Amino acid sequence: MKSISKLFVSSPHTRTGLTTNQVMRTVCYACIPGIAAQTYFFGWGVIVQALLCIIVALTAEAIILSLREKPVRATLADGSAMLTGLLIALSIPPLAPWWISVIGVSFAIIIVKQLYGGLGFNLFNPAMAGYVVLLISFPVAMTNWLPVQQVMTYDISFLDCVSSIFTGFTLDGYSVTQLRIAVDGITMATPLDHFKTQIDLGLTASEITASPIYGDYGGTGWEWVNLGYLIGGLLLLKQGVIRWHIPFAIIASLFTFSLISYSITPDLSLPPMISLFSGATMFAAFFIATDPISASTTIRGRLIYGAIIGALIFMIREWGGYPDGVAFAVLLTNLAVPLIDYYTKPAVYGHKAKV
Amino acid sequence: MTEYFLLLVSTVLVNNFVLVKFLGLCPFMGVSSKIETAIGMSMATTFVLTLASMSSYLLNTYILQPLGIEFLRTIAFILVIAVVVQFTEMVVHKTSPKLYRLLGIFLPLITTNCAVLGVALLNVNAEHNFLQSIVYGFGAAVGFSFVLVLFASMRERLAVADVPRPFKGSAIAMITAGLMSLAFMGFAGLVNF
Amino acid sequence: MYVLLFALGALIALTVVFGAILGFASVKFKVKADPLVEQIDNLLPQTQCGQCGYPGCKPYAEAIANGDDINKCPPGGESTIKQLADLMGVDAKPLDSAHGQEDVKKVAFIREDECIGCTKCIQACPVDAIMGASKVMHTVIIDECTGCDLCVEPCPVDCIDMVPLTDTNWKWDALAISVKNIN
Amino acid sequence: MHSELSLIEQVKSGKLWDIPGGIHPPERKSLSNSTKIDIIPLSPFYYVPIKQHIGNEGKLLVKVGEQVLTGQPLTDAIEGLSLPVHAPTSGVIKDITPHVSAHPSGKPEITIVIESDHKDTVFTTKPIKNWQTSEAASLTKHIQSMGVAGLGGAAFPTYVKTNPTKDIKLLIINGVECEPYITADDVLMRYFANEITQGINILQHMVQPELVVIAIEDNKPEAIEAIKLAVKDQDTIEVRVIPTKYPSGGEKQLIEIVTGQEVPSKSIPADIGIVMQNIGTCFAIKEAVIDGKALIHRVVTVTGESISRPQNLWVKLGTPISDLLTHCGLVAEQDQRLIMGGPMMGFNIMDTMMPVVKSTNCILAPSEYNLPSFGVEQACIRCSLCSDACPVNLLPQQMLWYSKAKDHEKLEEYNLADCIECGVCSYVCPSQIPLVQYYRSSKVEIKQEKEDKIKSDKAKERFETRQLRLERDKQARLLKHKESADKRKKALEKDGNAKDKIAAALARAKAKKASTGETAPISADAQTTNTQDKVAAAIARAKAKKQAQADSETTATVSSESQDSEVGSAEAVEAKSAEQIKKDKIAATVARAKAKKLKQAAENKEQGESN
Repeated sequence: MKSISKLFVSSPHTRTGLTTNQVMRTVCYACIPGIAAQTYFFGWGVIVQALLCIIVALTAEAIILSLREKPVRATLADGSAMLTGLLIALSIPPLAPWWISVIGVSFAIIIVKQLYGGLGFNLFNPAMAGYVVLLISFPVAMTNWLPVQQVMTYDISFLDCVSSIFTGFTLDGYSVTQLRIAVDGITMATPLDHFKTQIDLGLTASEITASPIYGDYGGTGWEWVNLGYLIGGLLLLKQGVIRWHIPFAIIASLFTFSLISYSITPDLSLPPMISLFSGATMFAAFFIATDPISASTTIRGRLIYGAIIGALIFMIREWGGYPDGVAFAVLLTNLAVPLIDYYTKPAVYGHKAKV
Repeated sequence: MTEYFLLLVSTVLVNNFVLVKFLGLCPFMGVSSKIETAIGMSMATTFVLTLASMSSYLLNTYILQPLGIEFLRTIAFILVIAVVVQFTEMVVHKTSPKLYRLLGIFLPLITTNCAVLGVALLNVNAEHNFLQSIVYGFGAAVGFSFVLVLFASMRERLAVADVPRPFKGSAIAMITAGLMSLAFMGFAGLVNF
Repeated sequence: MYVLLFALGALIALTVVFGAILGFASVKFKVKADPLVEQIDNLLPQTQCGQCGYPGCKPYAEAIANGDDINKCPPGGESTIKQLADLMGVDAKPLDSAHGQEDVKKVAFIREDECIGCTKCIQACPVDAIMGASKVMHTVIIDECTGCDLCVEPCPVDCIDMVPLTDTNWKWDALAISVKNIN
Repeated sequence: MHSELSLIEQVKSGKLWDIPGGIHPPERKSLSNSTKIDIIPLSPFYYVPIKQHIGNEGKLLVKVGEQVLTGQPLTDAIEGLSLPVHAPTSGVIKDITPHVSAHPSGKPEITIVIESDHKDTVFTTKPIKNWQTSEAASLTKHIQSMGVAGLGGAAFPTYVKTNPTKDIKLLIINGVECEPYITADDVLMRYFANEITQGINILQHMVQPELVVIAIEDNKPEAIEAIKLAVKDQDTIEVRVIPTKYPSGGEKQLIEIVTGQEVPSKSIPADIGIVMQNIGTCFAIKEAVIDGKALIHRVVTVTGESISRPQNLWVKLGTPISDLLTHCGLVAEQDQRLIMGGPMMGFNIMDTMMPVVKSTNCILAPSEYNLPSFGVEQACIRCSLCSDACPVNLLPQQMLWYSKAKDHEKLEEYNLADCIECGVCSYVCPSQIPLVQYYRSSKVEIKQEKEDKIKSDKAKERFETRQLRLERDKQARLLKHKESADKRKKALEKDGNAKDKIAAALARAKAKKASTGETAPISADAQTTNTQDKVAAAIARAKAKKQAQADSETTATVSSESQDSEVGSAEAVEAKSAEQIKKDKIAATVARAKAKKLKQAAENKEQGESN
């Protein structure tokens, strides 16, 4: 007979299979459809950025952990740093210079995550805080989105991307600005950016959306990217990694506000479908806002949290100074999370019925 | 009407006194460790700010300007503010001793809250009329209260977080305030006022 | 010149008006002494041991209300300091070791065969937790004893011991968790 | 709000409610429920803890060396919540000693050790055959004397529940048994449905409910069948099949499922007209009343993948677990875990000499593969799986924060006290945080804090009363002094000799100057002298002690203090009173504390050096 365990443990004596590491890894895997679509439309830069960001994230986390004298290997294995890196990589323009990624990811990991105590303690979504810092500090580089590959003048290879990210020029010596000249010789912007500038120039919505950068129901290419993230998000839902409340609330609230606005001023507002399938809407709804640490935890709280994000995205896109308000919306709502949680505590058993 | 509404939105969100104009940071850092205290402070400050911007407008328009003694503006405003604060302190002391103690030194310190004098002076600079002054003062106060309460609720969570020792306490609170300010930049351009 | 007079006049007038308002308010909103001492006293452990340098908990509470340090109470330990810090709105600081250290809870125990019945300990006990009369053996009422230590010194025959109080509540010994972590 | 009538009507309609959260862990009940209930052979020794229930232990009736018979009471119930225990078999009392208890802590408790004589001679107790016509009070007394306790897990004395002070509308019989692995109630229902029904009828007679509902989870079809058959002629008893979900078997949870009502926080079910009894308890009531048998045995499931013959057994209370494991064939793996109770709420057995008690329903020896234990605790990522699964709508993730921060105020705000410790939150936690453990320690800490608070309030009251008394005494003494002084004055005046007076005064003054206590002429000063002496003695003693400790710093402090005191006493102040003495004492205490600390420090240092 072998030994009897003398270890004192409190009940329960068992648990389910899903671990935190698996949760993080599953989220990374669920990004794959979106990444695939993004790579297809925006080139290999996406993959290069993803690798770069993940490496930076892991390095930054490892340095801070060793400074804090915490177990490095075990903590890195939880996958949270990798996920943060990946999410930032997917948010920034694929051909953004390498130092942009390094600054953004380091800020996210060091300031926003580790200074608050590491995994589980951060109040803000690290990826979005990192992104916002970049957006505010380097507005030009951060809005340098390439047009979708299919309308580009130049074909760029994997090595072109690597070269462009690290030196600023492709192997053939083109700069990113040159690459952005599309087939018809006009500098291409993202659909949301384009819409904003054109509206300011006095065009009506229907005139603007006639441009080739808008597809059937979203921006050209962007609609597929969003669809990819939607599929990935549904997979996460099915796996039980995220709950439906937050994505649903975001999409519903954004759609409702767009619809109202569109039905009142159809000439000045983005059509609701384009709103949903452009920019980072789906990415935010399923992958960013659902970050459990910085999101609300009660059921009512999650619905409120999502609804506020949706409303803020709409507000910033419609009236604000930035074309895509996703990152700001998430950060702003992160601010309110402790308050939301505080006021949406569910009624505990035995406290409802006051006889 | 729209104009006043936009002025309000602008002062609350876009030109938030704390996070964008960086006024009133002392009570923002000092009275934000508990939600209840923060709410109390918010109410006291709202009261003081609105009243102070109103009375300073009256003082400026009906006493200082007709007499041509605008150079006394700062000293006169401070006088008004001090009186309003003192008055508020007495009221709070009477009505809510608990809040009075929780606010402690910060209640009299509203006097030196630069947001208060800031509102009064900015009102003059922007040549707001009476109603605008009130809305501006009130908006500033609401913006202050809004971020103060949010900040307090976040700090309650921070209190139990595993923050590295050098960053514990005020340091991490400052960083949080910075990140809040970062988030508020999202409102930039929302209302052009 | 006139401007100067105006300015002076205006300032004086303002001061008078505002002074009147404040004067009125101070009468109207007069407040009696605040119940802070009571609240502080409620947080103190009431051992009445005097290790803080005051004769009992109430006097220390008064002293705190008047600005004394909050870290002079060893029986209360860190938790009391934390609560006091919350109440007073100041930062918690570590226990002032000049006043002793936090210790396990103890009660006095009289070795009864050695007791000569001098009643000195009875006079020393701040909470009347020792029973006995002159020339007869004394005993400690354990439930009433606060473990303040004040009876040990006066005893001429050193028959009083401070024995650690066994915890009645088992605390689900959290040790096991840390054991798990190491593995 | 529903009226009580509609409550019964609603229950009768067969409607079921749902509880929030809950989980579906693998059941693994088929391991042990396929065979009949076996009887374990007699053990050589039985260990009967005298307290096996919630409440007070009884008064011992037996002595070491005494011969006892099977079912003979070993203790007698005393005042308050109390139950007797009975001898599980006949034999000799070997010892009455602390022995490892059937408690998570394993803390030794007073246990009666019986050496079996292997005859199992029965102690005859009178059954109550005519229970239908008996008074409820006498039945209650009988059930108490037979030691019947709730066999569901908490072992709450049954006689309290059979004697409710409130009007009871609904009696729920709990046959849910929602914990994985355990099948004790399942097999009991299968093979003893009629006996259980008799027990229920006795309960009906005693409690007089309008309706009885027997709730059974739908994963026990055979048991449902058997019970339905047994109660088919009784129209006041309904069998309610409820969906399988953990923790449906919790008392409050089952009430919510069956009635849709919640037992208000800090209340008991009887407050809303409901009483709940466990299946096993019904059987024990039947045995106690109809057969006159005390509660000395119960069904225990011995199961788990490391048990070669998992089964249900009739086990005599007091049987050491090692005998059960030997009987069922434990094949231990490395670091084999043994659990008393189920995997969700049971506790691990660290000593196999732990006896089976009234609340023991299962001995579980799981394999690591089938019942993975907890790994390294990771950071909480606030995924809120726990709050989604919590059957009482708590927010475990918040409570974890505050438990770690020891913020008891917040914990109470988040209703920690309402946690039923079902373990669902820890079960679903992806970060493998032993949440329940945190809550349990916090609960105890809060309890301790409250007890301390009560104690300190009492101390405060006593202190203040004492202060008042001292003050009063002082006033009285002063008054007395004044009176006697007046008297003296008058007496002197009577003498009318002014010269004498002056001479006396001069003499007194001289005496004072000389500062010799003995010359103090008047009786009023005697006390002062006495006090002075005392103080001097105390100081001398303190000095001696301090010097003995040979600590220069401390000595310095004390001697300076004593100098002060001497100056004080030279002035022969009458008010060298209690207050002054007290101050001195306090100073002495502080000094002592300091000295102790220094000594300790020195010791530590020595140790450090010697290391």
